[in-house]
Amino acid sequence: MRKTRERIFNFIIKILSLISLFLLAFIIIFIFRESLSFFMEVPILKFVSGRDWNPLDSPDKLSILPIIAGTIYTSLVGIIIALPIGVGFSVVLSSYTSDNMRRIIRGIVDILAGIPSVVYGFIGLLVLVKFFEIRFSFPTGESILAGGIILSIMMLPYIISTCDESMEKVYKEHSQQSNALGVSKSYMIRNLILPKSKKCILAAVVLALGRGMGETMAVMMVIGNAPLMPRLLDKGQTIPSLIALEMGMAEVGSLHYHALFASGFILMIILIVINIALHFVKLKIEL
Amino acid sequence: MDILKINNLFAGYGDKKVLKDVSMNIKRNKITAIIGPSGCGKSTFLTTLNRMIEENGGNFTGEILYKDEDILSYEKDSIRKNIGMVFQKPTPFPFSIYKNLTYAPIYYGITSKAELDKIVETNLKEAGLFDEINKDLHMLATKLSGGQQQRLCIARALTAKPEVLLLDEPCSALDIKNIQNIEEMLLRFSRDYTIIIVTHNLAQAKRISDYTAFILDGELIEYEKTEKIFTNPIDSRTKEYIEGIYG
Amino acid sequence: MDILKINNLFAGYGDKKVLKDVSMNIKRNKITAIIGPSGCGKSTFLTTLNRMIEENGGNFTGEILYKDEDILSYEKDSIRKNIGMVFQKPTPFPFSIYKNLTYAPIYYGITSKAELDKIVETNLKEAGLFDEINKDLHMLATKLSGGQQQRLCIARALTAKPEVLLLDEPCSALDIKNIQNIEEMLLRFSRDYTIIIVTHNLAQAKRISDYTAFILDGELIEYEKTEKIFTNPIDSRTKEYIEGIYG
Amino acid sequence: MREKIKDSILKVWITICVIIVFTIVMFIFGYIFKNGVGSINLEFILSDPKGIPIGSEGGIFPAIIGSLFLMLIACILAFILAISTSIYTVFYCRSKRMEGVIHLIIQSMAGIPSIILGLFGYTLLVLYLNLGRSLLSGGITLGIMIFPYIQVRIEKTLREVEINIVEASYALGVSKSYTIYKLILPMCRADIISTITMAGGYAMGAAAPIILTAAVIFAPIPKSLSSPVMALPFHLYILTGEGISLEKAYGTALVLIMILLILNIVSIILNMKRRGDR
Amino acid sequence: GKQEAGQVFKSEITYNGSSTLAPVISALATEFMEEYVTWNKVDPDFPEENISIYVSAGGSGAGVKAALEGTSDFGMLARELKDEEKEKLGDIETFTLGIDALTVSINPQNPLNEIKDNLTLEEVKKIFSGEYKYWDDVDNSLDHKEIVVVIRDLGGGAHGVFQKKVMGDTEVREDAIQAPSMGALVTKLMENKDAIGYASFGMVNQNEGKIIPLKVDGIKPTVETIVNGTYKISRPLIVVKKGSLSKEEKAFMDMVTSTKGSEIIEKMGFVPVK
Ligand SMILES: Nc1ncnc2c1ncn2[C@@H]1O[C@H](COP(=O)(O)OP(=O)(O)OP(=O)(O)O)[C@@H](O)[C@H]1O
Ligand SMILES: Nc1ncnc2c1ncn2[C@@H]1O[C@H](COP(=O)(O)OP(=O)(O)OP(=O)(O)O)[C@@H](O)[C@H]1O
Ligand SMILES: [Mg+2]
Ligand SMILES: [Mg+2]
Ligand SMILES: O=P([O-])([O-])[O-]
Repeated sequence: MRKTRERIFNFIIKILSLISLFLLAFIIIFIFRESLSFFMEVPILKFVSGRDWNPLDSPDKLSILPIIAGTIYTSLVGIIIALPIGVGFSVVLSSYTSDNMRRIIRGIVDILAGIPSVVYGFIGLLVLVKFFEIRFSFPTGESILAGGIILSIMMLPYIISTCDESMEKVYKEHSQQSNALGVSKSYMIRNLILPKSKKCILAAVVLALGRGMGETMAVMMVIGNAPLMPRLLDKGQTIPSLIALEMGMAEVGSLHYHALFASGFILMIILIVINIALHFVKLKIEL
Repeated sequence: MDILKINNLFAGYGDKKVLKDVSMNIKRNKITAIIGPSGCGKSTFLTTLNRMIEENGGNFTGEILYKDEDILSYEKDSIRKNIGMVFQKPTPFPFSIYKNLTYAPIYYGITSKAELDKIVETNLKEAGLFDEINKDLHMLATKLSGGQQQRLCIARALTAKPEVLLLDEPCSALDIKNIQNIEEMLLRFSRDYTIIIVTHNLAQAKRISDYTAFILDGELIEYEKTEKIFTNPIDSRTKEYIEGIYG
Repeated sequence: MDILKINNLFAGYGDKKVLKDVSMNIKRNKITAIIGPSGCGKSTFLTTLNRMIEENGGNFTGEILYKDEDILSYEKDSIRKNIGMVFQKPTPFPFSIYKNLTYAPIYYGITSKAELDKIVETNLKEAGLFDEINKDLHMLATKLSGGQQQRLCIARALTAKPEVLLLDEPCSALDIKNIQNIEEMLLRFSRDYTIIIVTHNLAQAKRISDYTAFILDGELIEYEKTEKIFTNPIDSRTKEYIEGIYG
Repeated sequence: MREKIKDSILKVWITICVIIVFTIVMFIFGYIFKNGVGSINLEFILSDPKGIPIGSEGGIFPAIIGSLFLMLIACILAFILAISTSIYTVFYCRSKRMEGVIHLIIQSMAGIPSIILGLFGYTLLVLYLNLGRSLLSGGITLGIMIFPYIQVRIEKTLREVEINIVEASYALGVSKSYTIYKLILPMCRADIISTITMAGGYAMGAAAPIILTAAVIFAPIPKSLSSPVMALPFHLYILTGEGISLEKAYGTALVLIMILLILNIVSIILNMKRRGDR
Repeated sequence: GKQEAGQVFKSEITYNGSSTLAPVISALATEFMEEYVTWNKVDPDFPEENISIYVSAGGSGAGVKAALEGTSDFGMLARELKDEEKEKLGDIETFTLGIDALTVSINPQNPLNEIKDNLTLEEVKKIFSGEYKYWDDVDNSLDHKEIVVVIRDLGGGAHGVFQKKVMGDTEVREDAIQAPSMGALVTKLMENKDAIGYASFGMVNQNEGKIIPLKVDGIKPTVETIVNGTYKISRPLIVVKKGSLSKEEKAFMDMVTSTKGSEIIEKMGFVPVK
């Protein structure tokens, strides 16, 4: 009786895990399948190295180098802004606050993750973009920078929640020892907590980068969506915003439609490559 | 000469009183053992001496004089520099051995590579570790064996150049060999340092200490030359404890 | 009568050999103490007896007979049911006291409320806890004091109705009062159970055990009536250990 | 001396970080509050959208209910899958490499644009499985979206369970499944709940995955799993996208944030209670 | 029910497609459901079941997709059906409900507003193609400030119309801002003094005074000029059905195409087709 129950439990766990993994593999296959017919017509190399995107024109004009660059650029700007802020904030949370305080602050920061991207986009458009236009008299405030800033805000809760728990652990484990040596708290943060948190900071980067590169609506509303080679203060375009922008209108089954899937596929490949790369960096750090 | 003078010390955590009216003087360059049943306040006593108790949410009243000055009149950092501490569980920082040992010196302003190298070498030698791990200075300290880790932690405490060294059950997780190593080291140290060691191992206290203090339920029951305490204790409770009536 | 017979037991973790050729028989309804310096393999020995060693990544060769049958011929679950274990650090589950004590019985198929209540009551009484916490059965077990937690863990081990009870330094984190409580309890138990206790406290071994085994570096040096071992050990190492030469 | 300067730089840096984060949080909450509070009243919360174009008057009640239902389905689905996968990787999976592959797949998933998940949901659920544009299809799609997020965090929680306690359970002679089900999961309950609330918030705020799979401009409170639903983020999307009513859009956003706030408070309280218990 | 043989009665009708048209149909549907509640009140032949009409908005392309794949009963488009699409759909019924014009609009604070209310088609083309980069290229008296061109997504219906009717073979300047929705485009025009873009006629009417539509070649976009075709930059609002309508679908579409439908379409700012 107990044995059977045990067996059933094991079976269910395994089946459900298998289902989730299959589901995920399925999505990857789905995207690949939808992109395949495009890649038959436009070679993948040309697709990722060409600079023109005009879906109304010939297949020659379907290539996304500037958009790939824009995606990476925007996410990088987001990370570069969000990482120091998020890490700094996590340090404070882990080393300077009481347990209850930390929990409350973390809860509030987590709400940032639940605000719909449309709302971020709108605030970005009405506040940030406007601010650039008035303050710096840009002709238009829509820019990679604006996209990066909005993204950085959206990344913050992910970075903070990934880092501060691990930092808290390091703090609890070593603070006594460090104090007993008579060194200051900030010395400990600089020489112990931060170096020891490299790995979790890296994990935060992975998570935030995934989030940032996949973000659609918010970026779409503040980046200008012009498929130019990206420059910080100029308009740009990202793959998810391209897809969201044009998918609704693209004629089903057309080359354009499949091209959009193809760009989604490329995005996924980029993410997987980044993930694998960071995975190895992580292994290195462990040593 | 008395390096530490403790007068009417009361200590506790929040409402909980742990130490009750402890007064004793610690002799310079001697080994003082603190014994007593679990929970009697031995660790609390140690952490009070270098004000680590404040970090654990505790507090104390009464007077503690370090070199005849109130420890409250020193900066927290500097009292901890002078009164080093080693904990029961060895917890090296997750860096290389070298970095573990330069952690404090760099903070105290030493920057020259040669000087740092020298500090690492001297202290490893002091802790009797130098020959064992000389070649692997850049190995991760957490990979050392338990006993080596404990000795490394002691060496690390020495890098801050303390005058007093507090040890909280430094041998409880170790095996015979390591215990012997550490005991030898402590005996060697007593030339240069004042040592206060908490131990639940009476045999150990007997072997290495010059003075022994017996604490029971937060009260200092007896504080005497070790020989005397183990052969001819005054208080009957001390006698009972030593004879193994309590744990 | 011998409830456990151990023949040529070797045990270790991966490449690391810990126990070397240990052979001994455990007497039914007696208290057997295992003593020896830290790291000598006491815990490893206990965990081998109920095959918990496999959970820790260890393995063993040799023969262990429980009631004259090889423990490998029992199911893992059932050998652990028969040979219960209590660890050094009290590990109550973070549930109510009641739930801690019904955890195993429910697994073994007891569902009636009345029966469960009965089990809780009996075992709490056995562990001498019933009067203390009778009213608070639905209080969180983690809120109990250290000694109460340890006694609860013992009561919990009893709920699986073991015949043998392994205790790994059950008193090392406790104070005098609790140690006394637990010792009394163990003495009471020896009517119904076979007890094997690991302790670093020689006085404790002397006080409560019928037989004592001294392990050094994974080897069983001496195994004798407790009286005999403490008054007239055969092996010189045993003598040295008991006289406090080693830690 | 140099160390003192470095210490000061660090202090300045972390102070700035705290100021920035608090400013951002206050600003975003404040901005939405300021712009949205005007349109919030009981009628807005409790009545159907009205007016021409629809949504320019009236309330958002069906959207609130719709969103809550979508979140519920998404959370249940994602939870079941995530908990199984986590249990598998933590307690059953013996090969490190297999674990690596699982992690890689799951992390790659986390970055797929939500609109593509929407299309996937549409193709698989609406088209092939013929579930229709419905609460169920949308909930499943959102569930797939939050799955990686929940999985990563639950796995982390499970790995942090004290090994001593688990061993104590094995020592009682009970099986692994009983230990997981009766001991480990209850111990992690609060953490799991707080993870789910957070992920639920994320699901509730996502518009793209439900545009093709569930959301409609107007629908009464759903009667069954196969009814299409209104949803807050989609409502927001239509209100802003077609410029129907910005005021109502901010109101909608504010309601959404308040719901998230309530969910988070509940989860924080659960968490605190548990720690208090220890 | 006295349904025709082989046809099962469905109390549910679903729409998907253009987000421009979706609020219109949705408004009509709400009205219809409120008026009749159950089908038997629409027609005594119908069973007594609650009327459910669901409108969703995934864009014109999604409308065609949904109609084609049968996941929706009707598709909504804010553009002409393309030939390939017609081919794929096969047998269809289409209803043109109204026309949406694209007005070339600017911010009321744009100085251009004070000197002229008209641009020639050629000027519009030059502005959008980037040949005129600064406002003083359009008229010397204006400031030397960059023109901010706002368009909809290149692959979309609105842009398709603009491309065909205004730009011809000339490409729109590469760095034009592509707004993700008409709402965003209009918001941009309202927020940026130097912006110019093709706002939907419906949106202009909803935001009177906040954005200013210009005449093109002297023709002001009004209901008349749009209906009679003199104002050229316009697109149809279409509903398509694959195959033929069931009775209940017809009942609703009758209402959509009735005067009442036209009124609502007009109220939304679009131009109804009578
Ligand atoms: N941080 C703390 N907060 C509250 N109470 C504490 C804290 N640390 C210790 N205590 C309590 O103070 C009392 C004395 O503890 P202390 O650690 O000093 O005992 P000890 O003599 O070192 O015991 P052991 O031999 O077990 O280490 C105990 O009752 C303990 O529960
Ligand atoms: N899980 C494990 N994996 C590898 N080695 C282990 C493991 N557990 C114990 N050991 C090693 O086995 C040896 C014996 O350990 P054991 O825990 O049995 O000692 P012990 O006699 O119980 O010591 P103590 O009195 O300190 O508890 C030690 O050298 C220890 O490092
Ligand atoms: Mg202590
Ligand atoms: Mg042990
Ligand atoms: O959604 P559209 O109206 O732009 O097709």
